[in-house]
Amino acid sequence: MQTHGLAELYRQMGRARAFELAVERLWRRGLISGEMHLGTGEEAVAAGVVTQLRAGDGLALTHRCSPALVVRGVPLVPMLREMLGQSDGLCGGRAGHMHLSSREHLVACSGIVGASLPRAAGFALAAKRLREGAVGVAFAGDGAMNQGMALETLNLAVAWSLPLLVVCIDNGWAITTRAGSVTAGELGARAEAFGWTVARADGLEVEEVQRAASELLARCRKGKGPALLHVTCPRIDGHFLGDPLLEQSRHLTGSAAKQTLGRVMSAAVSSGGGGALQRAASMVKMVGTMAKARRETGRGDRKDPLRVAHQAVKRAGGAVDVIDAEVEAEIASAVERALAGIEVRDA
Amino acid sequence: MQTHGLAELYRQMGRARAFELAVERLWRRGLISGEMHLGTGEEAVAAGVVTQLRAGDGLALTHRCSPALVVRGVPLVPMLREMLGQSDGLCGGRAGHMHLSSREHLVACSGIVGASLPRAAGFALAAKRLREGAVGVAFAGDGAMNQGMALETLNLAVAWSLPLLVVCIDNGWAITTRAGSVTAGELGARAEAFGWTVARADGLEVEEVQRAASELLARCRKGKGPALLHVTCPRIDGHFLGDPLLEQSRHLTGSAAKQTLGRVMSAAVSSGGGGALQRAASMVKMVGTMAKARRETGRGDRKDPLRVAHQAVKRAGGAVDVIDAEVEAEIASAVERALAGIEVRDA
Amino acid sequence: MRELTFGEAIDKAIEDAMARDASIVLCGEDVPLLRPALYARFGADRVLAAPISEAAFLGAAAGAAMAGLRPVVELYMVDFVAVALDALLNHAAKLASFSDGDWSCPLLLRAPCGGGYGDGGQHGQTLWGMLASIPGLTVVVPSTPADAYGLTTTALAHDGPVVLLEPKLLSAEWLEFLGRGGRETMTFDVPAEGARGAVAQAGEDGAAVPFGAAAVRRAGSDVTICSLAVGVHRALQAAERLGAEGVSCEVIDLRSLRPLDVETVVASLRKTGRLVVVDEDYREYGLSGELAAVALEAKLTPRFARVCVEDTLPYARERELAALPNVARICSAASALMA
Amino acid sequence: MRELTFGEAIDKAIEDAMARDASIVLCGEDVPLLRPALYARFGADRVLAAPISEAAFLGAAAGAAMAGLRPVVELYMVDFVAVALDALLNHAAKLASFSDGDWSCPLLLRAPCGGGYGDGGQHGQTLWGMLASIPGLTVVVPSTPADAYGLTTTALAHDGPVVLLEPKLLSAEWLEFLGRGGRETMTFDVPAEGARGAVAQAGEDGAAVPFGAAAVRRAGSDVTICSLAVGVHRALQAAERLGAEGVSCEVIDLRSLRPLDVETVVASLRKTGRLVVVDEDYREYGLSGELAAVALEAKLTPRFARVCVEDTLPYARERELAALPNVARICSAASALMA
Ligand SMILES: Cc1ncc(C[n+]2csc(CCOP(=O)(O)OP(=O)(O)O)c2C)c(N)n1
Ligand SMILES: Cc1ncc(C[n+]2csc(CCOP(=O)(O)OP(=O)(O)O)c2C)c(N)n1
Ligand SMILES: [Mg+2]
Ligand SMILES: [Mg+2]
Repeated sequence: MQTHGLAELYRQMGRARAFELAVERLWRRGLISGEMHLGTGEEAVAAGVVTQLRAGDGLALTHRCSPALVVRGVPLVPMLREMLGQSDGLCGGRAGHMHLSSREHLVACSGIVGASLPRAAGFALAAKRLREGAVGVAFAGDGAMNQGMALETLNLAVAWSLPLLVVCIDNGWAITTRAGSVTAGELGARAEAFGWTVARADGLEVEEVQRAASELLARCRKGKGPALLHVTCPRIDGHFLGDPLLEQSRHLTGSAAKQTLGRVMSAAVSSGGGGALQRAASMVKMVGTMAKARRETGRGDRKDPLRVAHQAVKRAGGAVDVIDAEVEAEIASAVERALAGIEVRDA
Repeated sequence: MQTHGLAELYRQMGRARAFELAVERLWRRGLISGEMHLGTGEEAVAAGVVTQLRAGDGLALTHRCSPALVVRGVPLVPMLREMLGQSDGLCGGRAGHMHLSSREHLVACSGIVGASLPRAAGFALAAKRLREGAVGVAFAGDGAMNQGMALETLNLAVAWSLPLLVVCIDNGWAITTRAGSVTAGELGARAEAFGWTVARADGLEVEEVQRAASELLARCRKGKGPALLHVTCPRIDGHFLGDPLLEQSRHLTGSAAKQTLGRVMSAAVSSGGGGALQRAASMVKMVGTMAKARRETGRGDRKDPLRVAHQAVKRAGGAVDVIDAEVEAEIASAVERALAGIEVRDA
Repeated sequence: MRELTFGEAIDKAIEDAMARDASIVLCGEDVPLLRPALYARFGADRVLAAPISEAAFLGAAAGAAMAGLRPVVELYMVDFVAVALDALLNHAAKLASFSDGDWSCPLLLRAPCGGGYGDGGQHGQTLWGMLASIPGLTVVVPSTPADAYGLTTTALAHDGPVVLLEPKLLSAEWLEFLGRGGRETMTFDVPAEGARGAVAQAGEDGAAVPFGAAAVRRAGSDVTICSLAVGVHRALQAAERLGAEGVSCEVIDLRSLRPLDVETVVASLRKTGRLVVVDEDYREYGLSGELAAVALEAKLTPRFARVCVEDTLPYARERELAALPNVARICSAASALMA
Repeated sequence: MRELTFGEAIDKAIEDAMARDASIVLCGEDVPLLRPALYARFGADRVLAAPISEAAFLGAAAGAAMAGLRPVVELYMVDFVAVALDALLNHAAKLASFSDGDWSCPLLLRAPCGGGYGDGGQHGQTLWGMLASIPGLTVVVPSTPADAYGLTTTALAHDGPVVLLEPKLLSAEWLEFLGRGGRETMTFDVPAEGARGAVAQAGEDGAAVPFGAAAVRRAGSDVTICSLAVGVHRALQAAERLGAEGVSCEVIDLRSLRPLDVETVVASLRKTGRLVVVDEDYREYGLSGELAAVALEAKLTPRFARVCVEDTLPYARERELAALPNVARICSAASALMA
């Protein structure tokens, strides 16, 4: 598999980001319903891994799926029309953004945390029998690695020697829970204990991710069994759009934060319940979580992978501005086409 | 916790064995229905671990549960009457041998493989809040360690810092499947990757098991988090009574084995299907599994833990014969009382 | 009496019970920040953040319930019970039977359920029929804050495992969290009486609602509409509309699926001879069938129609709303029975 | 035509299909020695031994079915589906809907079910009502070797997920394995026609049995008895006995729960006006209710009774046999309807 040049990786990252921002706008306008988990912050993972896939490889995604779909080349207009609930959407308007799938691309998302692992194991099993050299790839969050079927798959994939790559996207969070607080051991070490080949990469560095993915995929394709790529990255837009944790931690003096705080304080001083120390510990932990959320990398921050890639391309003399403009035009045009014929209620 | 002298451990092992043999006789007479998973071969594990438990400790068992129940002091007559389906049995005749439980002893069995781990984690959680210094203990087979809820518990118990001891009884088998053939990595290493304290013991050496259990339990009681005791032992009577694998591998020329072989051979030569090599590989594997079953430790063999303990007690000058006689009398009397009033159909 | 939202009512019932009974602990994903008041008041020993390991923590809760605690377990959505069903089906629900009544498993499972906010087919199920088919389990679904408080209170004093489902459309907190996300641009068809209302204080009359007791929400003589959760409010609206057309509907809020209040249903059917089941669960092998059986077993032969969810819920808003039991479908079903 | 046991019929249907269709693979715990003929013929690439990780291997099978294989998954017993339900409920069954019909999941889940051999309440369930409540899933339960072969054959050519349950009491192999264990001292009440019978050869007439087609096993005019699996044979015995008392019973073997053959049931009820449902599954929220609803929806008002399992199955043999639908219970239910 050829590796892709930095400029191309940056373009894919830009496409993924621009797509998410477009989705956000549509969501805010009320044109997309339900939970919306943006993949902002994961662009280097999506670009670094998905550019290394071939036709015939299967890809199992999660609730946070669009960056990988965009990079995989799933057509943008049908994807957007699906999210807009149109019957000519990618899935006829029946699936929505959490259950997007494209048979043609052998890619499917699921809103069930952990389900991407067994699903991709199945893709890998089919690849082994039907498409030699092809693989199954699962994207999974750090939180997902505690789900029974995910852990079982760590065993199954070795028992069946499956060409399976699991990409654990470790953003440090599962909704409002810090990964570390409910996750024992180190995720890579877990997989190693089952006999997996494990590589770790920094999700700010798309070339590093690509390199690692490319090496692991080559192993998988050669029939050397399953591999885990553990990548850390920021969660730029909270768990989902409108995430109250993010909102409140950013606006500690806003009315929502004050209301929550009021409720908490009044409960904390109610008679009956834990001792003073326990109550104080709770408060400290809650405030700590909010502080962590507040300090999380934001869009365009120094640790935004898109910015990191942007600067790297620039340093290398790449035509960043041209790429940006092309990407912007592509997404804008996709959105425009996707909205065609839709009565925009907020216009 | 005081450790128990070898003679007492041997007595408990003898009770467990004698109980199983009594159960077998009742089962063969058709007085007990369903699957009957004897714990013969596990006596050193049961005695070594369960003698170290205190009142208030909770014990979650599996389908292969009687040795631990006998050592735990669950009264034998109600237990037998339960297996005999009597309404004055331990559970009113509603549970049977796979679902035995005694609230008083805080012990319960389950026929769902892997379920003992979360259950014991719950016992541990309750102990932590209600009975400081008490623990939850799960017995689990090697096969059970691949079940999702069991693997999840490896994580949960660390996250919640539970006083949980899991005793993995590794008899090398899950029904007809060799543990190694579908189990990735080493079970202790798995648990270590989650941060567990792990000890290993030889299930032929009851004192070694007891020592290890005692140390791990002490850690758990002190609030140092969960621990795994990995013990190997033989599976003396196959998966369950009447196990066809055992029967056929012991009577390779018997009619059942011949019939199976006939079916297999005729399938193996049918046109359509795998290549000659694959077919040969299947045959080799099947025969290998049967050979392994045939070579498994039998009752009274050199590697029967009861015999090992018997000889150790003898070497130490213990009154083996007295113990044996007492045990036999105890079980015989229990069986007699359990059968009282039951119309014995085969008499 | 005080005015509470649906979600507040459940929270409050749990909080009141936790204050009374130190054996109650709460666990689930994110509970420290989902239930911050409980976390602040009772601390991390009694409000336990769980990893995304539903099978383990539900199973552990069942074990803890055997050993003296009264765990409340939160699932993020009832849809996810599919990864943890064993703990309910084969363990919690069977313990009393397996121990011949000697041992019980006082476990409360709380989970949001239902659709109507466009979250797609893996996140809008109710599955209450599936759960109610399990002997040994109690399954209740309130439709008002008062019942939410009352049924939760009863559950927390009950000796066996209880599943209490929280319709997201009635629960302002969940709807905001999962559906609105701070947007002014989204509208939901939220039944106001279900979302907010008067709730008795602990100890007051009505503070506990018994299991197995349906509530007649509207008396009528032509058609009995049986429902629960959001469906009750849709049925009441439909009954209003049908009333204007001269069709008198009795609306029964079942509240509790297992045990089921057969008497109330039968008494109503005796009067009306017509039954419309409004059920946000799947149509086949569920509540609507059970009520048909209840009628026939009582030797009643009502005219019968069911307004249920017939397939995987579609994502597109309009199609989801059409797939859910709605006023128009209820009205036409009831009218057809009058023809 | 040849004589096969029930279990052999399923095995043979799978073997015949595997020989025809290289995309069929089989996986499950112990399958190499449980299905030695398949293992010997098709090798370890197509007959995969699985760890005790039902959620993962059922989920993987669903994934493999999306990617071009046709997996057959064996569960040791349907009771254990509770640890793996998500793969069916939220994935296999929803794929066609989520993809607007573009993608299907041709997966066959085979699992033994039912009691009658004294194995206790975690090992004697049928759970077919629960499974049949899931839109997108096909659920079939044969009662004869011919249907076992025929339904398996249809399942292996079907484009969606199918659950095929194998009543242990009819399956000599399972009964020997789990119940008898080589003992002469155990007796089981095995319906002979269910356990062994003539089976069409592949390609012959009747070699495939369509989904959604019930079979009228006995014609009658007074009472319709609907059942499936072991219950069909109990019903036939009861019908014989009732016939001697002058009550003419029509016995319908549903064979397929989802899709359900409403026409055949309704046609019979039109004739008899009486319905007894004989269901080895739990009584509430299941098949018996569904059939009541089917009757009422067809504007029929039969006299109705259900003979089902009412609680966790007890272990003690006699009590288990009393808890299962048996001839005496069927007779008295049917007689009561005649009164
Ligand atoms: C089985 C299951 N349990 C719980 C949820 C609710 N849920 C949705 S996303 C999420 C957090 C997932 O965390 P992680 O896997 O780290 O992914 P991230 O959101 O951080 O990308 C949870 C708990 C779910 N969808 N499925
Ligand atoms: C969830 C579940 N899956 C499958 C089974 C069937 N089964 C019963 S015992 C057993 C093997 C268990 O092996 P192991 O855990 O090693 O225990 P052992 O029998 O060797 O003591 C299996 C697969 C079950 N009871 N529960
Ligand atoms: Mg995460
Ligand atoms: Mg074993």
